[in-house]
Amino acid sequence: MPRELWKGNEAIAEAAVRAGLEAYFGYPITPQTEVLEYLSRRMPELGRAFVQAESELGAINMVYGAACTGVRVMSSSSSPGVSLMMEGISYIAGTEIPAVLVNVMRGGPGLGNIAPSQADYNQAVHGGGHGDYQPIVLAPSSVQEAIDLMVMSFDLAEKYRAICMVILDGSIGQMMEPAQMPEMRGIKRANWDWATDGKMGKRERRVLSSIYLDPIEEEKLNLRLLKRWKTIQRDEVRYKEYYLDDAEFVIVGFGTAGRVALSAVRQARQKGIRVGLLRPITVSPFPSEIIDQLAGRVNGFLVTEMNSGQMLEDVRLAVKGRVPVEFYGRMGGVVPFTEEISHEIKRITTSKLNVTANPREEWYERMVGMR
Amino acid sequence: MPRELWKGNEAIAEAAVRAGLEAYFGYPITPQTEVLEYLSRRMPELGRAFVQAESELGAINMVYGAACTGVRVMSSSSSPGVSLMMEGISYIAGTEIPAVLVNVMRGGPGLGNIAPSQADYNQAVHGGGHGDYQPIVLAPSSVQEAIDLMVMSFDLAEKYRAICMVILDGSIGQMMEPAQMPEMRGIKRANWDWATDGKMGKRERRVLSSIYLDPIEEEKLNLRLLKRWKTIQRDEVRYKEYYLDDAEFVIVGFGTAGRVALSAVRQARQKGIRVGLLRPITVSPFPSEIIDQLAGRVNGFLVTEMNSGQMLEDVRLAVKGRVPVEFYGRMGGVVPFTEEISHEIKRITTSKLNVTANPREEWYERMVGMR
Amino acid sequence: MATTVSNNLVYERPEGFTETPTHYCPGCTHGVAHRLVAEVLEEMDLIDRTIGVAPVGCSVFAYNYFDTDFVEAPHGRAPAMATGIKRVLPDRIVFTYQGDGDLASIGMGEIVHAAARGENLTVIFINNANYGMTGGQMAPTTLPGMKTTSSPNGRDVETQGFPIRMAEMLATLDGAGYVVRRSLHDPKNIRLAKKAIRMAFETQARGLGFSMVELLSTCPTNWGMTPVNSLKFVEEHMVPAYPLGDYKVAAGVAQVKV
Amino acid sequence: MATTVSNNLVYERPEGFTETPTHYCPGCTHGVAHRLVAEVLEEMDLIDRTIGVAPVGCSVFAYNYFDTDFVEAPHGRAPAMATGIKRVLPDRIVFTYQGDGDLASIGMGEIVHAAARGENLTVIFINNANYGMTGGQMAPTTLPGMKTTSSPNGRDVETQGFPIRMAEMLATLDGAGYVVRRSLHDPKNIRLAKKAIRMAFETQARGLGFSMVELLSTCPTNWGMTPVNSLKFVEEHMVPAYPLGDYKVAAGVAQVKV
Amino acid sequence: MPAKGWIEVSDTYCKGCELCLNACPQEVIELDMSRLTPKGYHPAHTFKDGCTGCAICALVCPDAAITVYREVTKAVPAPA
Amino acid sequence: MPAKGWIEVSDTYCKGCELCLNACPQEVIELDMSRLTPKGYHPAHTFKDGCTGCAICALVCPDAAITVYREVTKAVPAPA
Amino acid sequence: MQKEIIIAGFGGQGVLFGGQVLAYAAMDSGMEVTWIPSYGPEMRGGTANCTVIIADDEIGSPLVKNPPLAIALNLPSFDKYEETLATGGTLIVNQSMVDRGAKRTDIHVILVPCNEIAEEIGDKKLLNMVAVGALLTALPEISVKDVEKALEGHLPVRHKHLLPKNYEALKRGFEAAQKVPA
Amino acid sequence: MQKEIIIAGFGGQGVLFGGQVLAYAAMDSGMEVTWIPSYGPEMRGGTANCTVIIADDEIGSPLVKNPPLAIALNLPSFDKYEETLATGGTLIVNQSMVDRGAKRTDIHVILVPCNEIAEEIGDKKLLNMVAVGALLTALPEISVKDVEKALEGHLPVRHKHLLPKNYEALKRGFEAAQKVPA
Ligand SMILES: Cc1ncc(C[n+]2csc(CCOP(=O)(O)OP(=O)(O)O)c2C)c(N)n1
Ligand SMILES: Cc1ncc(C[n+]2csc(CCOP(=O)(O)OP(=O)(O)O)c2C)c(N)n1
Ligand code: SF4
Ligand code: SF4
Ligand code: SF4
Ligand code: SF4
Repeated sequence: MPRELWKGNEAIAEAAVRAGLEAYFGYPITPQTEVLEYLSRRMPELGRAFVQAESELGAINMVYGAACTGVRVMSSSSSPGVSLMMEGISYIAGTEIPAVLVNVMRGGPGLGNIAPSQADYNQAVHGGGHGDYQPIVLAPSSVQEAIDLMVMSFDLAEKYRAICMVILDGSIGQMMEPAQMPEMRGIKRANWDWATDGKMGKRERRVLSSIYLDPIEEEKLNLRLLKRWKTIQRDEVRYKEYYLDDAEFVIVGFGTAGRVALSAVRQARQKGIRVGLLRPITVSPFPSEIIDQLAGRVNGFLVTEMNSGQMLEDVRLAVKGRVPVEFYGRMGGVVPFTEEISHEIKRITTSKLNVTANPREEWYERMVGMR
Repeated sequence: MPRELWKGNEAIAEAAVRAGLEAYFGYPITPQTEVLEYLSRRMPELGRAFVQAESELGAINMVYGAACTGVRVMSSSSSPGVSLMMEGISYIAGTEIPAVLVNVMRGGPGLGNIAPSQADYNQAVHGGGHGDYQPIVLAPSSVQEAIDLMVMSFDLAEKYRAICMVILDGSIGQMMEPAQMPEMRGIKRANWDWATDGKMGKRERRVLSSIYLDPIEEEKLNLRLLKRWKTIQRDEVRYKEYYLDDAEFVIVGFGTAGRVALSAVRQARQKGIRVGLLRPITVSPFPSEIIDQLAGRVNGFLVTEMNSGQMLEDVRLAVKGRVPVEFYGRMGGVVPFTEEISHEIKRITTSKLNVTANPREEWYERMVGMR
Repeated sequence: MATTVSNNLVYERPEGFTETPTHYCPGCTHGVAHRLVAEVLEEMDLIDRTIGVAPVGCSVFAYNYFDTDFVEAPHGRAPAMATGIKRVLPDRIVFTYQGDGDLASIGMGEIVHAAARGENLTVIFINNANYGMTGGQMAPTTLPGMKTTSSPNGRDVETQGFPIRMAEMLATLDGAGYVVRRSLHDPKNIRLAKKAIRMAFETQARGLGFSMVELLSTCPTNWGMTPVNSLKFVEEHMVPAYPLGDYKVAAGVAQVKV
Repeated sequence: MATTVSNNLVYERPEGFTETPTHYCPGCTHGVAHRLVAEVLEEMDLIDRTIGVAPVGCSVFAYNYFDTDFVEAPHGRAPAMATGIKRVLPDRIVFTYQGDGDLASIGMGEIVHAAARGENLTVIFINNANYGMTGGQMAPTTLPGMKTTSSPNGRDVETQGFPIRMAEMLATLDGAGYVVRRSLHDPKNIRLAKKAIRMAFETQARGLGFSMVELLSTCPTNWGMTPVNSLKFVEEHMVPAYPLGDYKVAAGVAQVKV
Repeated sequence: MPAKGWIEVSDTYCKGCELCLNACPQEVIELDMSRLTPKGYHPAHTFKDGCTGCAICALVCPDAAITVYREVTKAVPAPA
Repeated sequence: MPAKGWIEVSDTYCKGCELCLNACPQEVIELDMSRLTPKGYHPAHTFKDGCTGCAICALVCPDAAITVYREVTKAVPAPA
Repeated sequence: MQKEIIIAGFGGQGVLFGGQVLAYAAMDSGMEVTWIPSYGPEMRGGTANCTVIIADDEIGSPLVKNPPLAIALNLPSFDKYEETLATGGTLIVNQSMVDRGAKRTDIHVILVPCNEIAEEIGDKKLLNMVAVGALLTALPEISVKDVEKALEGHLPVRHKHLLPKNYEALKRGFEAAQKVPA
Repeated sequence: MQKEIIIAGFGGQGVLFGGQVLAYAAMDSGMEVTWIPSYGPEMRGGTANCTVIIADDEIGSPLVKNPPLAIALNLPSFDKYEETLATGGTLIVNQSMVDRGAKRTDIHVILVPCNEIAEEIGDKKLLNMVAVGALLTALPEISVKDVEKALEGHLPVRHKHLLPKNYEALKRGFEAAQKVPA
């Protein structure tokens, strides 16, 4: 496949189509709308299902229904719309069926704005829906990666009968980059032994539900989900390392924040500063192990996010107070400039850091100091 | 006020009334329905507003509207219903207005069952809605405490123009205990300088919204919320200590899990085992400081929850790997018996613990081993 | 002149059912509605290619009773789930079975839009004027003045609103192919109800769009009446408030003969 | 015989407005609807005790233009927010201003139930047959065959459903006091629209229940037409699909003279 | 002479709701107070002759507990 | 003789949408191509006599940009 | 002091109210108490049970695995709680509904024909009070008088006229239990 | 090598497409490239801008605070980017829409009358291509030929007939910029 210039939102839409997407259900919302608009043309022309749902609530439950039949199905939205999907997401998790969701995150809370944000990390990673469940969450930082992860998301969802959510900050949805599309996979319906697609004279009836009236039975489901999760944590963690071999300090950032950090790291390297970058690609399962290892040999971490420090806590959990973990975040749709991260690198590499201090509070003080 | 035998759900309803609740909006769901049923009789008889909404989505937005006028207002629900409130909750947080919510948690994910659970801890504490915000979350462990916290929730919500959520596991909603009601506070409308209750010839027009189209303005809101949160963390942390003075091991549990732990701790003490209990009353803000201090002097922690280990991570963040943190949880609506916790106390006080192991995974292995 | 005597089976439990006895309270006409659906699916030979969508409500366990594939929807979302299924498997028969809290309260958006889109689905709508499963709270269909656990002094239309007549409302939508109301309070009406259910599934089988049969049903337990008196209540109070009849029979459907 | 000449002010910008110029596209009749509401509030002397509820849609910033208190609702939930406000402040005038995506799509449940409960609110419903703010996607009100960014080949009723006529649908509810449809495409209809808006607020002021005025409106930008041609489009295509008229005028309301 | 029929009521399904006795035109059904089903209900049964096999009881039974039979009489020529 | 009137069009509000010129019965309004408002629009103005002050332009204006005046003529007895 | 009591039987046998009466009596005599029903699945039809805990200090777990005291008003409950009762505990069994005697010898099983006694008194419904009365023989912390006061204080007004019969049921149950050789 | 370019102007001046053409040219000649628009608030009416970054290695931040290269098609953009341009950078300004010269002396400001040139060519809309052509004088990594190829390859078919005029616009812009004494 040749490299083409793709806009992030349209790229993930086409990638999903090539991965064998059979049905899309969605509702317009900026900065995600191009996904829906693209598929409103593309799906019918392939004779596949496209429905503009009455709402995100409708969309997630259409996804739920279609997913029960075992086909590849997805929905996409942006922050407020995704909040409306929380009940449905919890049901899908409790029913142990595969579903793919996309959140092109915008500034919040509330209506907020439509600028790029990463403030839905906790909602996606630590379960915005009720009950114990864990979705797989992928965080691309470029259009090409968005395409690749979009395709992978369907395989992962099916492999683990789990929800796979791709979270992009708005800028990745809106930007254009050269990228290669995968070959058209076309529709091949695996016949799952769980799908409720009608007996059709071939088998006993099947039921899919998330009810376990007896707590002991529900607990068995919870344990089943935990069992899968252990496998996922063992086999599916993905991240990218930059300049880590000799790094004394490690920056951790995903998505656009990770890209910006890369620019800053390069500049620092030119100045001979031994700093590296760890960019989580799966934020759930989280790459705790590599961070744990790094914590054993580096002098400190700098977590950078486009939120108030959400992934930060997962990094701190992995570091366990062995070395300082510092934080720099921008919120509300502000995308940090390279200079800001460079400035932070300078700060952490030149000043004496405090292992016991709370990085979020220190950062807050610096932020308000700035103003 | 004399001690009366109160059922948890009716007790919080009456407590809210006495705290000056002016409007209730809710939707039936087990095991919370008695709150709605009680108020469907009580509110009209006091000439106050009661509406059985068309859904939890309707209810939370009715709360949003009424809260904008500055009166004391609340809604209550249980897990799946609360998931439907996530968009509204995020809007209310972004609009900086007070609102009180109750979640009588049940087994999940999905439809699950109606047995007692604590599996919505993450959703409540770490933000199930989109964007950066933090609600105050109170977790009573008895009917009397539920009454007291219910009253307090309105004061806290108003003091910080924030959401205050009271989370009860179903058993506290369903159980009866002797309790004292506070005096009837009656309606006194504070005239807030932010409430949109009509100009009425007295002032300039007011607008309440969660939009900040300019990211820089949105970031200012985020910083404002963080500023309040720092005050809340400083002033509003509440917990109860049992036998901590000379404790070598500390159990951490909230709500019913905390009560069960108390029984086990008492039994252990009778055997001369130096174990104590820390029962968080505010799970958000979380009592990290006391845990931090304890971590400096005890040999280990045991976190016990009616979920798969959600508060556990907050404890680990405070302990920072200095001493072992062990976990014991039951899921899906199962309430642990005292014997189970006693058994865990025996285990941690007699066996060699591993600081570096992941408590959740160790616990999982023990759980499946059990079966 | 001698005679021989042979025995004919006049009626037996439909094949559309599993063996499982229902969990419904004695005399609850949810059971009658179930039976009629099972009989129709059997008569139309659809059991094998039918996928049912259960609601949240007393009929949450409907999936235990029909011998077809089944899924269980979040409260009120059955029409959306059914849409998802039907759009990817258009040749299957998909039906939802919903109570009045499920369909007319929390699920209002989903049912209206499924009808407006003309989704090729069949909806069995049980109107029993209250929320049975959660212990008899007021539903949008609760009659004015009717006492429920959330309208303890009787539904006050001024503060608690007026009953919603779903069939009449959905009939205003162009996507609706067949929308009628029937009752389950006596043999005659039960026969008419079955005819309507048959028509609804015929509508779907022929791809003629959205079909819904609203059924007036009893809730002896929460109404606090005997099953027999509950039937009387339906006849005397519910039928007048919810007139039986055909509210939308699209041209194409009108030609269907059963 | 001499004459004196004096000047009379015939029309000026209503006091119900703030100074802020609107962000609407040139010629968008959202502006006309705003003006009519502002004029009515001024004429009825209600500005001081009115609380408006803005939707999510192009009119999300309505709160910048009316000189009254205002709140901004989540997409589709304005009627629920308005209910919350009105229930605690029954003597205030509360109105929502909603687009057709907001009211007829995502907000279907809230609007139907506000009407069914007979909430004493006024709803100004702008039907412009598409989602303006997000760039012109299909709305439930989009005409059959109409091209939008999410119905690129024209709305196919078979797969994308049929237009919903909200006024007709809500008129079936007993809680509805005054439900009418008007258009903004020419001076005569603008005058009629203003009369209707007046009636709607009178209905609320007198506590006669739920009132809604559906207004056929233009979206020159996303329709890709000049403002003038957009008016023609409304007259030639939308009015026939959405007949103007009074769909529900409760007895009490019928007696109101304005 | 009216058609002769009879019914079988399944103990597994009958809940003693009395809808069948209420509906039976021949009034030949009652609850059997001498017996309890495994679920603890007094099941319905015909307590006297007269069942015509009209199946109205089955039509109203919410639990599909009733099976209905009807006796069919055919004349046959006597052997020579 | 027809009533005489005139209009003032506010540069702050007018967006040059042309709805008023389209509606004006006297056809005396056009866009002033010689001027741009601060927002960059060519504002409406009356380009010839004949405005009767009927205010139809104001009625259709989406931006409440037009103020309308009408001249009122009263007869007075001539001084003795 | 802390004592746990489980009362179990069919729905309709007055299981929950029986427990509440004990809870009221304990509260009125200044003790701590918790009452918690089994709710949910078991609710509609089937068996019901509730756990009452009385103590003179803050009560921890509201549930108990091996109660020292229990009332079984029907056979399934007899089967279940004879198994789980704590050694040395006392189990009051409604003889009218069971067709067998005790299996365990390390607990006191007291069989009382609650239905018959209640019917003798003239109100079938009072079988729960008979059982409660019987239980009091093994619960010195609460006297029959305490329970009578509790009934007087907390029985809904419309049932007040039933007080005498309730008292009698308690008394008869208490006596019946005493007669049984321990 | 990495170069950042910002193109800014009124909506309708072809700002976004101008940037895309550069992006296509860079991609076709095998470089890495990112194109990102300002979206949202500024979208409806008002000004638009996009950032194009070309590099021969993985690109980090898609945004830049102080670009070395920029095109300002109107006065507000001129004001804004003259301020933020990196020292030594080059700013192409659409002379037709500005009434002032450069203030800074540490950057190259090249004034090109894009509107007039475009009108001479006979298509007002091509002012963006004139500006792009001018920019190329400061962007050796991309030749006029590269951009011509990009246009040929990526201009929607229905616009293909406009290719010659586009080429001319590029050429004229390039020449105009060269004439300006650096
Ligand atoms: C989101 C959500 N809200 C509320 C509930 C609780 N709930 C379960 S069933 C039900 C109402 C059932 O009433 P109806 O739909 O009329 O059916 P019926 O039980 O009367 O047959 C409610 C409110 C739930 N399960 N999920
Ligand atoms: C939950 C949610 N979903 C989607 C959106 C995105 N959104 C904003 S406005 C809008 C539609 C507006 O269309 P309409 O209501 O017809 O009003 P108009 O803009 O046409 O006046 C949508 C889908 C949102 N803000 N929130
Ligand atoms: S509660 Fe009512 S509706 Fe539900 S099964 Fe019982 S009788 Fe039927
Ligand atoms: S997009 Fe359409 S509806 Fe929105 S302001 Fe512009 S013209 Fe009006
Ligand atoms: S109707 Fe059915 S369930 Fe009811 S008594 Fe008769 S046989 Fe039994
Ligand atoms: S109608 Fe109003 S906005 Fe439009 S051109 Fe005339 S004066 Fe200007």
